[in-house]
Amino acid sequence: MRQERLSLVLSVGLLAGLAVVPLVTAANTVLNFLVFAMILALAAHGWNLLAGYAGQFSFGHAAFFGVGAYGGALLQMRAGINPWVAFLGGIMLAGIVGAVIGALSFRADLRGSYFSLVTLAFAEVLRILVNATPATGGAAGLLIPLDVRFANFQFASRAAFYWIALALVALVTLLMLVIENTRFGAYLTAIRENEDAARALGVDVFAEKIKAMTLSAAITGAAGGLYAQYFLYLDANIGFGPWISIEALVAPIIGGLGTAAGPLVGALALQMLGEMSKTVAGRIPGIDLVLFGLLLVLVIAFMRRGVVGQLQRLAMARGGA
Amino acid sequence: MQSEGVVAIVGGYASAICLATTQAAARYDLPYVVDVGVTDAIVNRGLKNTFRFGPGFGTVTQQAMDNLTKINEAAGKPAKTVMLVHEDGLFGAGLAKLLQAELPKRGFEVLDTLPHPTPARDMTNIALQIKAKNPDILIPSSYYGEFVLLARTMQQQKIKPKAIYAVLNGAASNFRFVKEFPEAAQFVMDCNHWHDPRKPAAEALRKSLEAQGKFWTYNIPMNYSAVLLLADALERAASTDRAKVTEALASSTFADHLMPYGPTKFVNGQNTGAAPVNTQVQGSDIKVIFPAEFSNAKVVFPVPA
Amino acid sequence: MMFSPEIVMAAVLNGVMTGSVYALIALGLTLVYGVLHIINFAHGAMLTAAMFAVFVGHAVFRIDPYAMIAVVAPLFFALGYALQRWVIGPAAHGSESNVLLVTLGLSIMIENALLAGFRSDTRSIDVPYAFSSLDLGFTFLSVPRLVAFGVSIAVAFLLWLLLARTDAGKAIRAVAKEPTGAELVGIRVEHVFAVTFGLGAACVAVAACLLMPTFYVSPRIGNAFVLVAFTIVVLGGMGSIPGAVLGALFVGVVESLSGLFFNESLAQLGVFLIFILVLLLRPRGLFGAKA
Amino acid sequence: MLEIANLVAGYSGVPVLRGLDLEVARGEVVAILGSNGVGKTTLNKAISGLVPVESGAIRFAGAAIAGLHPSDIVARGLIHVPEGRKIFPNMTVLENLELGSYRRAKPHRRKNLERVFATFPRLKERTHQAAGTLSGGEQQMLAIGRGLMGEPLLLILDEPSLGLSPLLVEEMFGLIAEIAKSGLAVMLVEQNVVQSLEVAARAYVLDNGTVALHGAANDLKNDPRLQTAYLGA
Repeated sequence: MRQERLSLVLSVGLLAGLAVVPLVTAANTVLNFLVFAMILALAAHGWNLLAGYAGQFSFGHAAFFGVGAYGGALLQMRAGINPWVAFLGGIMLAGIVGAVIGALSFRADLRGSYFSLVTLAFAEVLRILVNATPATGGAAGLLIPLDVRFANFQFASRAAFYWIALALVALVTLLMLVIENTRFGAYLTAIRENEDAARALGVDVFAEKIKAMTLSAAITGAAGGLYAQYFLYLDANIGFGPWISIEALVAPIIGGLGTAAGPLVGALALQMLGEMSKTVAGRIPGIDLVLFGLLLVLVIAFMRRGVVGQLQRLAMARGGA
Repeated sequence: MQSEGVVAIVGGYASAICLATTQAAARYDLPYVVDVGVTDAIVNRGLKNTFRFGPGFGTVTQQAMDNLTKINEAAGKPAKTVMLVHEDGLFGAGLAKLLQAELPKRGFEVLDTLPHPTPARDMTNIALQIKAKNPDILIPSSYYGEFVLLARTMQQQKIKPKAIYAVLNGAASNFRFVKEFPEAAQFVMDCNHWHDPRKPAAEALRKSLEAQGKFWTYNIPMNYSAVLLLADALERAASTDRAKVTEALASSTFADHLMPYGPTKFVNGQNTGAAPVNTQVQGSDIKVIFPAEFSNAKVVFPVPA
Repeated sequence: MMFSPEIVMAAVLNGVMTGSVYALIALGLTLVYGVLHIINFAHGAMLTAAMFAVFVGHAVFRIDPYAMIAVVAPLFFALGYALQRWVIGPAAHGSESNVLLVTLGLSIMIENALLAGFRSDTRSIDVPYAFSSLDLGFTFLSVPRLVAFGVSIAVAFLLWLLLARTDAGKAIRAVAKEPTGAELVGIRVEHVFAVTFGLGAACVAVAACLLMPTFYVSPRIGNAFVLVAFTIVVLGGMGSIPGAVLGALFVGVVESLSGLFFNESLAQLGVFLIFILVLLLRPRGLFGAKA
Repeated sequence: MLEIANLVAGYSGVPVLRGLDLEVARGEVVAILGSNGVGKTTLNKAISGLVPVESGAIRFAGAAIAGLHPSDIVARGLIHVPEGRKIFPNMTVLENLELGSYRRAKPHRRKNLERVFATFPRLKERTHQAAGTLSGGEQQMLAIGRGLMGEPLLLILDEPSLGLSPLLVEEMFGLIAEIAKSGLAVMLVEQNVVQSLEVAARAYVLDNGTVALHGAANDLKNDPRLQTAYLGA
């Protein structure tokens, strides 16, 4: 089975399965777990577009997550814009920030480790600035007032919020499957495999990378916006801290780098792994992350295309037999 | 937790966590007793489920300023100038802003305010600036690591203000600091949560803990008291119904706690009796020095050079 | 705001002292980059691990932190060697992005294992000489920091000597530019890679011994230093050893002075801004090291 | 000295050498000829351990060396001076030569240095110059000199005349002849047929990964099959 087919089947199956969960259980722990997994999957999709498809490994996707989260929250609280509109505004802001950071770094022809480092630094600069700026709530953070109304992007039932998050993940997965079959997707793959060769073939590498970065940032920004609306509290470490840069990167790698199903598979796997490690190791802080790190190393060493890649290999073996 | 039949929550510690968790609990009308968690926003949002046993930020700073003024007056007003050092997060930055506004009203001149990040790699520059400005009193609000670093660097650079007067400091009323760096810790004052040293139950708890080789911290009597408070409310409510427990908490007059507070009385979720006290490191102990009715030692001020 | 010249001089001196420890951390990073052409994201976690090793050595076995150099430097050399030879090298399959991810995974593992083992408390050690200082008239110069300066410069010099004068050092330089040529004179490239990585680890181990008498350790502290070290490495030119030393002293002084004239929080921001600007405008580094 | 039997080797499963037999005797100069892409460089890399051997045997000085690590092959005295020289451009001429005895003959370093400088006086003039700044001919001399520093029993020279001016090519072959006179076995891999056959005692002509033709150099010079084999016709 081709990777795209497998991704499509996997994604549809998973999303359908996930959609019925609230009908089966109303347990808040389950829904809470899944909402968080969806936010993570969304952030991971953003990172995967840039790194998995275009080969640009950002270590600072927190920048976009934070801009999406803070952008939406500030538009809503300071400018009085409707939260739904503000959410979209946050996504756009994240896209713009992505385009600017992309333009600066790609103009300077930063590749590989250099690109990773500069994105990390941008995220840290934003974190320090937001922490020090009174307009963003400074160190005290932002508390979005509790006001449960549909028009306010706040719901009495967790299931409603969960379905919205799930729908967004479905939408982005679809977008990725579409991109894989467009010229844009082909250009990104060409850039990932060999940037200079792609340029020699007439691909406008700079423009395509900026496009990928903008879209990637917007998607991760959407994850930030969702986070803000769900938890109603933000501070600089939540929005711009290294934790989200890392989770957005570990999830697709475990799920399957450069595949449309990878981010969702990886986000669910990571979340489950985190819960399991807590159950097994008790409440020792850090144990779950030790496992994440180990898994990251193992996946890179032994299964380069993560869970999806492994499934594909199995499917091919069976097809060949 | 909602689905697991929880009736009430006691917790807190980090203000940012409190802000988020109390709001989450409010969705389910889950009674929430905050033990330590000083941000005033915790009880200022009109959440009916949230009760804070300990004093809030406003109360603590107010008391801290009052006490400082009184201590200074009692010593014949040797101190006129102050410098503030604070970590640049929620707690330090907020505190510094308040103190900057309050201190001039009480006749102190604020010479400078120096923020620093957590973790900070170096405190020498801050020490140098303190040395340059030579304030009478230094008010640090930092977490443990940075304050210890600052106190050690000051000792190193032989900088001796008339007092180091901390407010809600992570280290100044921490026995680990006193034990590991007795010289740097000597005579450091703190306005913070502390147990009532005259209550036998509190001292007994402290002894039993120290017998296990653990350091005594103010969180322990706070948390212990908050649990007692909730137990009392549960008894009086005689029910696990959340609304009844909430009501019992709201009308609580609980007095058998370990803190220097008097009977509990919640107004808008804040225990109005709650107040901080002043402590000072003297020898290898942390003594309560102010207010007089709770104190077990006399204040040493100005610090002998 | 004006300060007396004494205070400014003291701040410059302090910057040089701090910078020298940065230099040691940056040396390890730049050496690994120069030879293996990879960025070791686990550098900060290795520093933290070394600091905890020094802490445990003092708390449990009452070993002086300076004496611990003799223990942790070889230990971390061996650890670094093993990591590169049997973990990073094989797992990376020769791709740069894989190396980044593997070392990131390692840093997550190390940091959180330390968090699980030691919790998030900050810990420090008290040694009798922690507060001894020299009276220079305008300031008191802390003896432990002077020791740190001396040892850092000595280590940098020894490293330079090793690379310039010994066969092992020449083999490292040979592998850095021409691995195939190196194999054909009988140099084991994967061994040299691992030795280089081990040297980088030994450098942070020494830095840990120098920091502990006056500093504290907590599970995430290493990153606070390594982000500065990245800046220094970029500033001095990736792979350049003199660049790393000069860059470190420069950053130390700039940071110290901006801490004095602005504030410590903004000084942190300044470090990152320098980093971004150098990357965007002069990725080869300010000191013109050859690519 | 070197015996190769039925050697199959290549890159990631695609064999370039398909069953090759070859022999170099002690003190003998053997030329390996053939046009581009017939497998000459792969042969050298297989012998020196840079390319894995799939099947067949390589024996050197009486022992099987197929599958050994390149550094162990160097240690046995089989030294390969590669195509493109692969000198260390960031290091001085002296340091390059010193590394030639990294694995072998380290105690004789000083003596061998003098010998190399005697053979290549131009290197001596440039002792402390960075190798990357040398001319192409000088870099080739340095590469050979570096090889000699390890006191090889067999020296493989891969395209030593590549990219040199005709005058320098002449000089280079003169030097190789001189080195060969010292009794060292040399395997000279070249595209330059005429000059190589002047220096070598025997020669092998490769085509498509196997030996197409071999024999004494003097016989091959006049063999019409050489022309056809070499042109791949």
